[in-house]
Amino acid sequence: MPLMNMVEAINSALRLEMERDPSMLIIGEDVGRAGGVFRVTDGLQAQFGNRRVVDTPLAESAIVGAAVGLAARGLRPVAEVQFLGFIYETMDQMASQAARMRFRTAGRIHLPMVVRSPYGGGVRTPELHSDSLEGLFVHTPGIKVVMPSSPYDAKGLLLSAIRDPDPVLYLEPMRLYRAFKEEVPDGEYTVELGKAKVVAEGDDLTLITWGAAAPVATAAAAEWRDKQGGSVEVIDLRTVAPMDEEAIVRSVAKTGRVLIVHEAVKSGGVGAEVAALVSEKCMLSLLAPILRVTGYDTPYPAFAVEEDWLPNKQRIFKAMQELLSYR
Amino acid sequence: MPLMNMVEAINSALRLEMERDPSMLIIGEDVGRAGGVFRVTDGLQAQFGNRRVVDTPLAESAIVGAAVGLAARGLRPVAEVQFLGFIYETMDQMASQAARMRFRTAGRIHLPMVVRSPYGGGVRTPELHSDSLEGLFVHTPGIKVVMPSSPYDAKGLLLSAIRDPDPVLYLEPMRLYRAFKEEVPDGEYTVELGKAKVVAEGDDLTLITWGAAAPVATAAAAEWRDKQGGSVEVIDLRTVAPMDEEAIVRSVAKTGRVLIVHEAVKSGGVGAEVAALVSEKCMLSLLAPILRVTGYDTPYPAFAVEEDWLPNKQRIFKAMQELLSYR
Amino acid sequence: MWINPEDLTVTQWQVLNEAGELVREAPSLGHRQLLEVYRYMVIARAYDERAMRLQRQGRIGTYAPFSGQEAAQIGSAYALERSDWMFPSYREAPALWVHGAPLEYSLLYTMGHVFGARLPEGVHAFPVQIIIAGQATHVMGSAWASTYLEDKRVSLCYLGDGATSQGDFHESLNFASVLKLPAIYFIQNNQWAISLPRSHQTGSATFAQKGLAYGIPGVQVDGNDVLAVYQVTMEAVRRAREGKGPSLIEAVTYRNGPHTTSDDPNRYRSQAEVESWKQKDPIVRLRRYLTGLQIWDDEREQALWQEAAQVIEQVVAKAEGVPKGTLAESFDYVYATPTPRLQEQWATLERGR
Amino acid sequence: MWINPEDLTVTQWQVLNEAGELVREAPSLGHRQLLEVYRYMVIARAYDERAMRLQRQGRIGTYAPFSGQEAAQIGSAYALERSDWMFPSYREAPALWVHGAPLEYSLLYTMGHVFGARLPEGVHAFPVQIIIAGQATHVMGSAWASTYLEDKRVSLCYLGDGATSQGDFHESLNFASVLKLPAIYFIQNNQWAISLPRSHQTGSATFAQKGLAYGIPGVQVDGNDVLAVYQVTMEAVRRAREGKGPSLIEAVTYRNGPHTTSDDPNRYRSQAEVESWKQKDPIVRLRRYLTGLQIWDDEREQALWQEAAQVIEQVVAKAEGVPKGTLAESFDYVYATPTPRLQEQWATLERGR
Ligand SMILES: Cc1ncc(C[n+]2csc(CCOP(=O)(O)OP(=O)(O)O)c2C)c(N)n1
Ligand SMILES: Cc1ncc(C[n+]2csc(CCOP(=O)(O)OP(=O)(O)O)c2C)c(N)n1
Ligand SMILES: [Mg+2]
Ligand SMILES: [Mg+2]
Repeated sequence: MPLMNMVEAINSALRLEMERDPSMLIIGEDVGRAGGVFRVTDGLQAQFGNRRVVDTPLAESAIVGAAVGLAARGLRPVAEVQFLGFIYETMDQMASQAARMRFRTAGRIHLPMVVRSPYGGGVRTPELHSDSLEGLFVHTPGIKVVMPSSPYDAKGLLLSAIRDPDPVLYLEPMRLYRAFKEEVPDGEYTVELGKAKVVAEGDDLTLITWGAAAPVATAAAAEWRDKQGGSVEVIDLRTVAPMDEEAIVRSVAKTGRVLIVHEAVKSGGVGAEVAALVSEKCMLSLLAPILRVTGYDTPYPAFAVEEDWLPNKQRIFKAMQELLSYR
Repeated sequence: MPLMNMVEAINSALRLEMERDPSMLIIGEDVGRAGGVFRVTDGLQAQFGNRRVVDTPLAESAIVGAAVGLAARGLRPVAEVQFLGFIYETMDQMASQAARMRFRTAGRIHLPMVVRSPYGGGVRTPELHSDSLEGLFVHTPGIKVVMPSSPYDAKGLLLSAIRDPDPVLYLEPMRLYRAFKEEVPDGEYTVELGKAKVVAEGDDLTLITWGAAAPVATAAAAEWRDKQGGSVEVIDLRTVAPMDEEAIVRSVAKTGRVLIVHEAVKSGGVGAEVAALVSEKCMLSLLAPILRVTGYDTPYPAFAVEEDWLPNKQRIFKAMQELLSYR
Repeated sequence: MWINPEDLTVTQWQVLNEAGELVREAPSLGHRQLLEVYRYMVIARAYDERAMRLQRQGRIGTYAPFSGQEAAQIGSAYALERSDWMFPSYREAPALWVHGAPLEYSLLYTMGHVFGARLPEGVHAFPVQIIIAGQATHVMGSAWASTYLEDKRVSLCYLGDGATSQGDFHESLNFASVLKLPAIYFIQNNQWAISLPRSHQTGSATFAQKGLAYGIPGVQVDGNDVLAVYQVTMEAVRRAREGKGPSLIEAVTYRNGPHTTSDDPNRYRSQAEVESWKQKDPIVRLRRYLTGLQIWDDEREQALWQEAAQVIEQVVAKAEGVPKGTLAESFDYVYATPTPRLQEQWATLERGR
Repeated sequence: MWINPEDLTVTQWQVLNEAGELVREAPSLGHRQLLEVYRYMVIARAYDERAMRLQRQGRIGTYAPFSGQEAAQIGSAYALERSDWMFPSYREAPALWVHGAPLEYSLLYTMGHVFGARLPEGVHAFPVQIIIAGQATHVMGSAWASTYLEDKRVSLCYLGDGATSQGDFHESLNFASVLKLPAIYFIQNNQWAISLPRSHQTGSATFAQKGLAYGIPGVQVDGNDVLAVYQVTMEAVRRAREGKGPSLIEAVTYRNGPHTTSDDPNRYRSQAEVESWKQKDPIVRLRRYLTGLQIWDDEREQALWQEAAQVIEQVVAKAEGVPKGTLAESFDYVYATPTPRLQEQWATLERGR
């Protein structure tokens, strides 16, 4: 099996599905000629032509609105929003339109569309290029939100997302685009939406994470095990809406201690929903407070200090310590 | 003291502050000549002229963007978004611009501006006129979110909001506009932002609520006490960002049981943040799971069935029952 | 050196004057078609009046009347094939009806039915759009789909004068022009956006000229002249089908009634203004023309209004006969397959929490 | 009956041709001013080149070069009073500098400093705007404030060709026209929005004509002709100060370099195109004019570039000398007073979680 980084894996998924499904098209700013600002769509316009890979004018609301119209007419648009910070521009089209069309029309119109967007910090970008905004959409019924953390998952989840009959927001952690390679099948395969992955099994503590934060959290857990010997179960949600509640509840029933690690700001983030879920469903198992290691409650800061803002090993260790020593 | 309903109380606050502060102006769709679709700004253009109460063209992003420019130049704009469902149109201006300007400029520019918006269900409106979207802004550092549930609070909180040096989203529950009157001073007074109100004291259970849901929850708690004799403490948050954590923690330490009641959809709502807070800070006091009675995880439904969707007494009773019988 | 907006002159296109006389050649509509159009207009008017009463009786919710705008809506909708796609706002019951959606569907919507925005299979239209100009990007996406599929269908959306101020209007016209899409932007300039008069909605002298910002042909038409409306829309349709790109039509018309049943227009406009527009009534005008053609008379007029009353009676009966749907049912339409959390909530709903 | 965009002709305004010869009367700038403008342009160019090197050395982050656009930026900024308000995008270091912000501030921004977007007190400008066209509504709000305060100040914003596609651009121009605000929308049409050429950005022949959609006077000017840019901006400023409302200026220019240091323009544009624009270089053009006026020669040219190198050296030293700030400090700028939760987080930050 070839080794791919995440950019290659996503590109492969897009290419395979474009080959398979003539109703799929890719639209967005700079996705064609330039192959995307991160080269994620590199080579696709050359292969499929500018009818199917379309560079649009600079207007995010129209990009998502166009996808609504295209999808309603039976096509499968995969739209790109260049950075997730710009998704605010599309909130009406995402939340009032895309998310509600099936509900509004009681099933008469549904929208098989994907909006892809790079997000997350740690790559020294200017303002509004590093924000994690999945929380807005977890509060938006009708949208699914997928956040892969590895090349293998990225490809399989994207193929599922494109084939899904409903709108999917597919978020790509920039920092992981080229961070590492892993074995990824050349051909097509899918990873089911809404299913978490147990990255590491353990008995003492459940660490719940996703997307950009997952490798950081997983590495911290591994190092902790090596150094301290405790056993931490790591769950990578992969899809934050819908959330794999069963996986969470099953693990917490076993460990009784919960640490949530995400990159978005803390207040009102998806971590809050995970904590709320656990505190509703796992009361009898809980042995310690539910802790969150997240971005702080400030806007994403200037990149000179971003590493201090992001969840890191040190902060995760402190929280694990606190949880495991809690009696 | 005169009796006022919420519309009168808000109108009174706007009028008093317009009289006091010549740098304040009111802008929005239909706020002038028509006095607002709910008559909240009735009579203000007649009193202050169309220089200070301005009917704008139909464009929410520009309304909020204008407020940013006006506030940066030392004025105090109070902008209206006609229904909260349309706030999605302003998300970029709210979240990327208004919320971040102080942070972006490290204090050089700050924005004393208010965005008012009616919200909430139960009044048989068309689609997108009934949504509760405070959750989006609790996840947006830099914005304060105020949600009064009574005429007295509405007036005092609005005066605080207008005088606050930072952007405030001020949400007005439509259903409560004319639901009841209470004594409200004619003159000015403020209710501090970020401070919850203990509506009823009690020892057995803490019911946390705000805005449109507060009267429903409060009435349910009162009826429960009368019928079942238990004692429920009801906390009306009044401001959901920043949240009065101290009031919550203090109460839960006493009762050990928590019920959260809000109108927004459940997943990822402000209730999740409250639950997360409690599960982090009150672990040792908790005697039962944390429950939420909220809107379901669907878009706000057609009004023929909205009463089934909204939190109601029956659902609140069931949850209280569950909590109080939990061992 | 400056492009001065004042140098631009735009003349309004008219075919029938207020007296119902031709001021230029009529579009090629046979008598049968003219009578069909008139029937649509009269029944629409009767529906609107009935709906206003239903609202006052509490049998429907907030209602947005369209009286005065029948020519604009019906003239334009009549220029479409049923296979074309229509994107209405919330005031287009007549247009949707002409396009194939039975009138009771519009009534269901105002009743707040769970299925109130589900148009029947085979009707190529989006449902009522509440967000002002939200449909403007959808019409563009749909037109894009037609280009992609090479299906020669046209996509037409209705917008109000107020809707032209929204960013989505702009973004969409720009896309449609760059991509040369078969989209038609039909603006009903009914002079008011709730309480905001057209003069405060934009600084441009016409809405038609906004096409110049995108390289899109625009036209201002007398929106109370159904023949003129039909004619310009047919041209836009032809251009779209021939692959020549989008068009912008401004139909100058008037909303006779309140913005919605919750609105009190006396707060912002004069009775004199309302009266002056009554002189331009689109139905009266077409009736005069038909009378002049000697294919219409008082007797037929009476009979038509009677028919209208019956039709509307049936529409109301049908709509009121539809079970309103349950919240539990609507759980099926959040996603193709309810999520586990929705399933759980559905169960608690059934159990009463 | 249709308003045909092809009937509109727009001619570009020029004062200096490529040879640096006057093609019409020059605006009233004395020699001292001409030399000052030239000095700004040369030092800006030197800054841009140096910044590109700093980026390659890893001393600053992503950088958006402006070489080629000096005339557009400096000519327009020079037409403002310091008390006027400026709203830049992310490519306007020269304009901000002319308006009073020391160059090192722009450098700090690209260094990702905590204080990188805090302009000094007394500089009437918004910071770098990352959201395309976000500043378009702010300039309108600021112009509105000037009308409200009757302070006769003008508010000018810079936008790219790509920015004109955004909804905020449209909404803002419409407001400014209706409210007759002293706002100037200055579009640098540098032919590209990252990889999208101007021909795919809009279907209109010029950006200047977009003013017709709002009833706003528009002009297309040779953006590499600093005299022409200054002249039209002065007219727009005058109009604004006289209470005559907003203006739209399209300056036709070119971005010589990549979009940013992360961009590879070879993927989307030809070297031939880049070369052809070098013939129109704004600095060369003004130098020729000054030489023709006999107020410039090779010796002065050399001395100026030497001065530029020194100035830039100091700018870099200053910027690199500023402590980068800490995350903890930035907690003070979320709200006027940190919330209890922020205070708590600040404490955990200090403790390392
Ligand atoms: C985004 C948005 N903003 C505001 C409203 C509230 N609203 C409903 S109709 C209306 C006026 C619309 O005017 P116009 O576009 O001229 O259409 P008309 O009602 O005249 O048909 C307003 C402001 C809305 N529905 N959506
Ligand atoms: C809302 C938004 N969408 C997309 C981007 C990404 N982006 C940054 S610059 C740019 C192109 C801008 O082109 P133009 O307006 O012509 O300005 P120029 O870069 O040529 O100065 C894009 C797409 C952004 N910053 N903001
Ligand atoms: Mg209107
Ligand atoms: Mg450009």
